[in-house]
Amino acid sequence: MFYREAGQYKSDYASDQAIFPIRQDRIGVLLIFLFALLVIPFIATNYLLNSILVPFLVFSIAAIGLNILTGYCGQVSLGTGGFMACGAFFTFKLTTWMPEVNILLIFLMAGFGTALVGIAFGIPSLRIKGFYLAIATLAAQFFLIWMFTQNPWWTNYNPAGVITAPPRALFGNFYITGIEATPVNKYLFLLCFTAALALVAKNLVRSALGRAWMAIRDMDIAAEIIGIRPMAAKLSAFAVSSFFIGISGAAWAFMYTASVEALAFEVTRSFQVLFMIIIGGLGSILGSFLGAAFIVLLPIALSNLPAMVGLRLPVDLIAHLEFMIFGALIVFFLIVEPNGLARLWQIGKEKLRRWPFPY
Amino acid sequence: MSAVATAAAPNQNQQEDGGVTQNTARVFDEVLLEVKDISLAFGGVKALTNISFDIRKGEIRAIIGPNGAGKTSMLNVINGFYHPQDGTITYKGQVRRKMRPHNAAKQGIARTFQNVALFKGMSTLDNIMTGRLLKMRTNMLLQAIYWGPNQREEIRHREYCEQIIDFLEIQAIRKTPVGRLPYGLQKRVELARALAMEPELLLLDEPMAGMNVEEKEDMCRFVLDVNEEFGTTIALIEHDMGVVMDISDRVVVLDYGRKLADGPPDEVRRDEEVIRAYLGVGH
Amino acid sequence: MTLKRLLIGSAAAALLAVPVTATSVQAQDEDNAQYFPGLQYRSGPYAPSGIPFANGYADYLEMLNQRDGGINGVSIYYEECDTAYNNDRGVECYERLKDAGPSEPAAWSPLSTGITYALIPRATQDRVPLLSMGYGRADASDGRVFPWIFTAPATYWAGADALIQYIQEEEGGDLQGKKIALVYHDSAYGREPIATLERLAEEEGYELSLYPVAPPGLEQKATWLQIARQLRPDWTLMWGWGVMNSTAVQEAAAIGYPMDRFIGIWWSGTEPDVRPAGNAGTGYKALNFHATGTDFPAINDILTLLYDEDEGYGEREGVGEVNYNRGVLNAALTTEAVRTAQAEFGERPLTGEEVRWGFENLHITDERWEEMGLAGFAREIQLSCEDHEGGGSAYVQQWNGEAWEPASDWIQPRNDELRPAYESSAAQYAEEQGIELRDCSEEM
Amino acid sequence: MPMRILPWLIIPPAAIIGLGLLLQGISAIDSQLYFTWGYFLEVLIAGTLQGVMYSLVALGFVLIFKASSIFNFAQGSMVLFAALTMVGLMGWGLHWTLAFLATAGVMVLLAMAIERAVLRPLVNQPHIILFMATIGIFYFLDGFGQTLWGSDVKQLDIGIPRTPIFIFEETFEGGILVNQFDVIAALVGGALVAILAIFFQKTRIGRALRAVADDHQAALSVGIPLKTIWAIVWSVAGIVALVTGVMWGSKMGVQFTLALIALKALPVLILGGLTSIPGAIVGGLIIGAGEQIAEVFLSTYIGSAIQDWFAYVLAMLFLLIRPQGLFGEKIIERV
Repeated sequence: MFYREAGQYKSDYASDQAIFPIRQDRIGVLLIFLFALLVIPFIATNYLLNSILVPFLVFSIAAIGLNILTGYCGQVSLGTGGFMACGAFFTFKLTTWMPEVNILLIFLMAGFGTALVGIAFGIPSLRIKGFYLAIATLAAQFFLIWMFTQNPWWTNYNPAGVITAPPRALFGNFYITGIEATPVNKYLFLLCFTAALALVAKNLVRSALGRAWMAIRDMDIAAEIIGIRPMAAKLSAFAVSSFFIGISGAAWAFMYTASVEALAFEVTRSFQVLFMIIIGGLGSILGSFLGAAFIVLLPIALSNLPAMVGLRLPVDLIAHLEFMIFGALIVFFLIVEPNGLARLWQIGKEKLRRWPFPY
Repeated sequence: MSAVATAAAPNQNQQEDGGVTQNTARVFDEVLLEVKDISLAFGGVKALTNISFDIRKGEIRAIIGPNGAGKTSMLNVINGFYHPQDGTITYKGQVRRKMRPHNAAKQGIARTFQNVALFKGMSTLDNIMTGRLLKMRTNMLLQAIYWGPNQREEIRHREYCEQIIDFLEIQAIRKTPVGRLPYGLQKRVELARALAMEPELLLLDEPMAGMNVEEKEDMCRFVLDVNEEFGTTIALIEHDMGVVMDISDRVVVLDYGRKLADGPPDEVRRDEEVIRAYLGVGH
Repeated sequence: MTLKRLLIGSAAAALLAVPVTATSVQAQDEDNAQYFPGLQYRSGPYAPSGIPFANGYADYLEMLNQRDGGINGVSIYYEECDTAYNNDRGVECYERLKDAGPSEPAAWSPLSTGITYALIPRATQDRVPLLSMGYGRADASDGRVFPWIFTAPATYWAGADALIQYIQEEEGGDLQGKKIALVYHDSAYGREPIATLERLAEEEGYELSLYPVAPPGLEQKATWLQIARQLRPDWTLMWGWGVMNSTAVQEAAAIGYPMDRFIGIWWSGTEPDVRPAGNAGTGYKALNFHATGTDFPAINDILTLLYDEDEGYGEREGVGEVNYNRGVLNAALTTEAVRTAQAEFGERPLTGEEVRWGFENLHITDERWEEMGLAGFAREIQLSCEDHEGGGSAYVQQWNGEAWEPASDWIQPRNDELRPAYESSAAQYAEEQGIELRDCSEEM
Repeated sequence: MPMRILPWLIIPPAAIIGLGLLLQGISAIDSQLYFTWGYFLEVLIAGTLQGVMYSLVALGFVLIFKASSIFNFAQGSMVLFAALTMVGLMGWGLHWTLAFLATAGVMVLLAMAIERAVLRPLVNQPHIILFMATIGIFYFLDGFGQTLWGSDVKQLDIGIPRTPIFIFEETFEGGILVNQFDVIAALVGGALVAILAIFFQKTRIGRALRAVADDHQAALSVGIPLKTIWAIVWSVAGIVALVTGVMWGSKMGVQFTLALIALKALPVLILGGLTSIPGAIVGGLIIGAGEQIAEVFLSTYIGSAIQDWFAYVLAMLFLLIRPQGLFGEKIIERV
């Protein structure tokens, strides 16, 4: 009833090209953001903040990054874990080298560093396509992890090869990493940071660059014939994608687990992020969020659910069942809606628009 | 040149008669593109053998021939997708070295495809906007910020695309994903995308294939209008002889990768060899 | 067993809302219960090692509940979470279990060096002790920098030292010019001993060669070709875990490396490590810091109270195996710390801070071990504010094809050398993290 | 498939000798590098035999990809599942041959179930979706196998000897060590390939499978039912998985990590081409030998534990030269 766009006329192209052209959407998103910003910090438990919301936000950044590469530019990558590791270790090196530089700046610098690595490993994409490329990106994955494992320089010669986040404040006493960082601080910082990054991603994909990526994805030959240089388009997608993924890796290491060894970014991490974008929806920023939420929440829900309904199962059985249900759900979702949760959401909105008069 | 300067062009003579007009006595002197002794082979199979012809500025040039004659290969050579083993291409007075298709696009060659090559995951408008990519100048950072120079540029180009949309009468499908459009409309969107590039030379690969009579008439009208109003040189491949004879200024006939004839439609129509190879023998 | 699992599995898979088996040791009286969270892994690539440990840990607690009604009448509430030996799941489990019990957690034991690293700042902030028993950061033995972390009864550095001492003795005292290879799990865990071994190499004059194995450790062919056919070392040490151990033993056997010159750390000396190799594994050695077998009254209590009633966590045959007994030891150390703290603070559920006091004042003498029904199970342990390791001695055991049997006496590591190493490493950590050293003279 | 024999007789030995000479040269300059021809051959043989094991896994991928263009990520967990089931059945007292046959039956049932529950509803979806679905199957089977059979290490002993033997003792000092188990595994792998080759060339179903591989539409139009074909090809892949599982499982015990060997097969696949059975074999041998040689001889210079990525980088470099893999079909782009 209330979800109507009737009467909202766009009188200029600027409003027609807005991210949320429908007023109700704009209001809704704003409300959600304000709720997340102003209400959640006061009502959420530390468990919710630390173990659900923080990883959700971190993964959202990674999923947006991979979605740019895979969903928008059509280049399937299984190297996400390796690029996350780049972000984490670059951040560690930079912030221990220059402790006085603001951590936000360090994150961004690490992101740019990862972008360069992404470009280097994106070069094969100029010749290799499809599954072959997907497998070739595994080379990046394994090589990067090996590099961070084998060279003690990356961990400042920590005997165990583990980096631990030193305490860093965003400003004044507002610590966001290290022991003094409270879950609320981490959450608030990540929330704003993620929102800003998502906005950047959305802006890119609705501008010239995004159209070039999508053109390459949909038909690379035709794209080249209308003047898109495949090299520039693909490598820029690798760069932007790696930038996001690098930042998410840094946030993972510094704000979620707070201490990390390279193994935390092994190939299962890559698959995890890939699931997120496929389940969430390829080529959709919203889908990246939905997918991240789904993948973060599902295992937690699955392992908490039996206890909630009073069922006491052995933990190993829960772990195995979790695998089974996870696998079955993936298949189920693919059968029901191959275009992901974002598409389901869209269909839901269409229905809502017509409700209660479906014709 | 900024896009704004040319932005006003397409709309001016909209009121002119939209019917198919006969172009017989037009004369064109300036050579825009000249192919000379082009030979192309895949492995052992010869696709083109010693083809030479030219395309003059402002004309509508048709390339005809039976299936497998090498027409599409010829277009692929012109816009750099295939690299001929032999021969030269002179474009705007310059002999061209090996080049990639995007260079061709940069120099003002646009084309459409036999099997529609639209970006299926994008809307009509976005597809047409991709045609403007070469004209867009803001860098990645400004695009990331969006508001400001980038938005202004987006709107400027949007305006240009909207004019093409009006010109081709596809306003209603602006926001529709092209994958959902019927074939005839897809062809039209593809033409729109090519026009958005403001090409000097427009290569059309069977623009009317698979269309009904009405759609064909529309398409003919668009082709002629483009030629007249924008002064765009057009090279087109078409099977429908009626259309070819009606709208083209000169015709080149290929068969089995060789050139059979070249000249105004009337002349070609009377050519013995052409009749034998193509027109005469019913198929 | 498989049939039972099959039934459980299919029943649960059908999601029948019927309680299947109890997963947690249920306290009879939740108000007067001490909470023991269990970060275990019964799934994932390291489950074969994690399951027996988890069983031993849980069985011991359950046995105390049944036999004594808990610790001094304060019953034990035990809740498990499966980490799959995965760091971020470990963190999630920690956060989830943290507030899930009737009291503050007594102590954490994640059985993973990686998870330990991740939990050190958390446990420190939450003020709950973390007992990384024979794993984790060796320098956490310095209680001034790591007030909440305990490494009793031994660290990897102590283990490395003990191994070198053992080799020295076998070689007749002189290691000059000897070649020693280290095969290690290429992770935080496997890299821990390298610094110590390198330091000792300088002192003792042996030549150390390093062979990292990428986790999980299935690929060791090249490693063993290099060791057995190229380097031909006098001794080979191993820091392996899970499937890496059994693969190493098999590859070593397949290439004809002499088994009695191949020694693993305590995590590489369990039954599943040698059994798959069959007879080829006979003669393989490993370090250990506790006894094996069921020949202890306390473990007999577990058998009679739990397994005779079919209430045990695992299978009867598993009781007394290395990893099982290690789980028992971990549980015993934690419960003893709680007991010690109860003597100070009263017989009630304690806070983490109180349990830490218990740990720092823990003193298990041989007599106390006997009272616990674990005479000779482990050595005397005494912890203090500075010293969170409290001993560090270990012995070498050897696989005879059927069971592990002791092959040496207890070896006391050279603490006068280890202690400064702990302290300097801990000091570096303190500096990085901006931690102020705790003044132990001010504590009781 | 036109394959000229002569290059195959010349190139591999030449490459091996060339590589050996190169390493010998390096070791002459740099004494850090340990090199003897005996040792080199030993590593090479060990690597090649290991490579056969990779080929076995890769073979399962190729079979399914060839017939249905599905990149079956679940092959690894099918290996694990098959091995777990077989060990489980042996635990009930069955002789290993009986257990093998029974497990083969289980794998056929599994294939039918997958075709029914996953593939059929997803027919005509893009490849990436089907690929994702197989990852779903991967997780499901992983959990399912372990729910049924538990996750502790199980021994799988079918009586293959493991003692090392030494050959050419008079030619090389100390002889060349060869592991009997690996030799037998290689023979089993070879036999399996031969059986598959006969199956594909000589039987009616085999020919139908090849027809489908060449052209789905054409195969359908001459009345080859796609559903049946899929079920059959998944069954065959399941049986290949079983053989793989038996060989890997008896080598290092049956447990969870077995599923991860799929990752070892991927570089083999890109090297050999996704659609070529000989490619899987040759690719496996090259990757197996290449990574062992790299690990043993290169680790002096760039560090140890390089096996994991070396295979991928080797395959990727190769791919840059030949984007369709060693035996893959050349892709001609058209518009």
